Amino acid sequence: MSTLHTVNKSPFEKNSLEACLRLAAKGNTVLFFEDGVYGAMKGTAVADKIKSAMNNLTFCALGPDLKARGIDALAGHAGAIAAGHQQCVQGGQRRDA
Amino acid sequence: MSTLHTVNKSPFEKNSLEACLRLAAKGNTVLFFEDGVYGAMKGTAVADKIKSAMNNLTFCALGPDLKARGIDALAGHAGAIAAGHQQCVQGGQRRDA
Amino acid sequence: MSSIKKFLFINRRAPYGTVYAWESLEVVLIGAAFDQQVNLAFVDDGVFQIVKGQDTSQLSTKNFSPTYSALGDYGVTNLYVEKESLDLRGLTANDLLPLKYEDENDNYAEKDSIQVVSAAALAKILEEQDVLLNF
Amino acid sequence: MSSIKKFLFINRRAPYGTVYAWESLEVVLIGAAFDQQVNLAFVDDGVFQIVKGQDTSQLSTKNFSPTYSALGDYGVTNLYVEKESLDLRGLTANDLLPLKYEDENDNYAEKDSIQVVSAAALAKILEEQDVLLNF
Amino acid sequence: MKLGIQVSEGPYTHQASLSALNYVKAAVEAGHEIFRVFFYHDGVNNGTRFTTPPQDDRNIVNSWSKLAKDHNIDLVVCVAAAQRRGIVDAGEQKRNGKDGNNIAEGFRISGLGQLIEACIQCDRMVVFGD
Amino acid sequence: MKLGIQVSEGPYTHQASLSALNYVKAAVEAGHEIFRVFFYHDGVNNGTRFTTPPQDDRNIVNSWSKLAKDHNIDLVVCVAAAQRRGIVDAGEQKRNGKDGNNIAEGFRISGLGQLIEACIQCDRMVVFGD
Repeated sequence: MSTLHTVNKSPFEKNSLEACLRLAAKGNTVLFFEDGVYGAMKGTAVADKIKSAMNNLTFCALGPDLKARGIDALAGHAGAIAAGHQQCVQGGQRRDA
Repeated sequence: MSTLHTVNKSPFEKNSLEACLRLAAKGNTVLFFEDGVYGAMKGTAVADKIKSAMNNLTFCALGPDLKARGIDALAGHAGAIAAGHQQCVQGGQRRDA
Repeated sequence: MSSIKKFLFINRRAPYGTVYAWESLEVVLIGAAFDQQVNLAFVDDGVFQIVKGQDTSQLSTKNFSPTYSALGDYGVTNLYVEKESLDLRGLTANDLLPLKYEDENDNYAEKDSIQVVSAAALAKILEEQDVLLNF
Repeated sequence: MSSIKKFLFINRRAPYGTVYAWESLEVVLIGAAFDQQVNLAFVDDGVFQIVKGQDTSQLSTKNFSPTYSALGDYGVTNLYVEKESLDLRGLTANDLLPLKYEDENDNYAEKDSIQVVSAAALAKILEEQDVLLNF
Repeated sequence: MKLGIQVSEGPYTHQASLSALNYVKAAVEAGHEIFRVFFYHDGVNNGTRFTTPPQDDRNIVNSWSKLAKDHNIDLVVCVAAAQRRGIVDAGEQKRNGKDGNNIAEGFRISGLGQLIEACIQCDRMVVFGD
Repeated sequence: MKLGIQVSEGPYTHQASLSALNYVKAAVEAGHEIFRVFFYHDGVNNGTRFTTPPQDDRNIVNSWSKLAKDHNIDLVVCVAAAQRRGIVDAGEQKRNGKDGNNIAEGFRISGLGQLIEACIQCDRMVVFGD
């Protein structure tokens, strides 16, 4: 079963996203949820970092968390798909970085 | 009364130190305490940032917090003076960034 | 000591991920009721608190962003937003709630509560305050 | 499913500022008692947990760093420390506690528990685990 | 699939407990088995019946109790973490000489072994926390 | 100097409450007046008498109670934050229909106005928190 990394902190506040990108192996998936969904926004200081990581990793973000923060329209560089709680369970969430 | 900024988070984990450096005015003092004392270590990725900020700001770190973490010997680029709780009170702590 | 103090509430956290933004707003409203001069700053992820279009209906949590629109009625009319924090997050003033107040001293003309200021300008504003509270 | 699982406890926080490091150690000790294969990783500020010379006598809080020395007796002998995290903090292996274990399979020879590994190597180790717990 | 859940933060300061609730609800709806929810660190604060959140806000403690009752889910509060933070059931009350207890319906207090057991028994362990 | 203190985190997860304790002790020794200590956010969790920390660890709740008694310091727990988190005194117990209370000796529950008043009255307000 492929590892699913979760990031629940804003990439502008904490180092969680950076650690995740460093420790995720090729083919892994990264799920943004809670304040982590700010990592899915376009045009930010971390957007390029994620774009280049997309060669190795798949990114998705939790839809209800994006909507709550009013950034569902601002989010979504290619590949960052909004997912519901239901999809999270099926996708197989396993917190590790 | 001159403003005293306090930083209680590690500069490697959170953005507290960066915000503090951005928002402190010339002549202000910055006190590192709790996990913030890691900002007082020599030879780290943030040490240069602090050295250049020393033109405008005074830095100090809480002695008991340095000792607890075993970094009292590793700390102290010029100007980062270890202070006790007593000195904190007299120096005038005022949390703002 | 003057009986009216200048308060600056510095909001640094994103909404919903933690409760700090909401519990800060509760203090702001009480502070305003005490007839103090209450000002707000939005720095770092705090700028996300006033992003428009928040919708918590799928999260079973309260959307408190409409409360910011009521601040003008409480006499809280200075909302400083740090430009550097907006820039880092790819945001502009257009992405923020259109927060207004009616100026009693100018025939109740509607004016913007939000002022986008540089870090250097905000540092000067900090120096002018009597009480700084971070949330 | 095999009855022995590979656990990796990933320690990411500095000691004392928060309780996570200490409460992680409590789980590690219990995990070892369950006869599982228990491994530890120290990443980000987690590397500060095993810096030598900790002295909390002026802080009225318990110095739990000696407990790491006991891990070998519990069969916890793989302590992976991420090199990138050490580098960023200006630390080397010499700044860390001299954590050892006695190798039952090698005539009880004393060996180092700490292995400094690159992020890329640690990413591979993560993939080999059954259970990952972050603290 | 058999799932184990760890909740590491209290009911209001962080979103973690709410995220865990939403996740568990979705997992149950999808037909997965929730082997156990283990409350550790500040997560133990989810297990007090003394909360009175505002009328217009969510009541997270009650949501956990209801979920446990409706789907027979095992909610375990870590005893060591609970002692440090003041979550008490009848047994702990007696053991530690307290004059009352505050455990909420559907929660029980037990040891860290319950977390390790969940990790061993479950196909997947999902942690919600800071 | 007249000092006001705010504590924003609980007694064990973050160092904040311990830092505040050490600061207040040093301030009292130096002859300053502590006008009030206000517990907000998770800080309200410092005010429960139900904690039983390990024998070899600090007992932060008792340290606050003792400090309050020895130096007549006003320890105020924010009512709104306390309701969300389950800190209850006799009055709150009655008002919210709870079957017990857990407030520790020397603490009282009151409104946010007590924080603003401290900001107005004190020469300096010092905040300890996350």
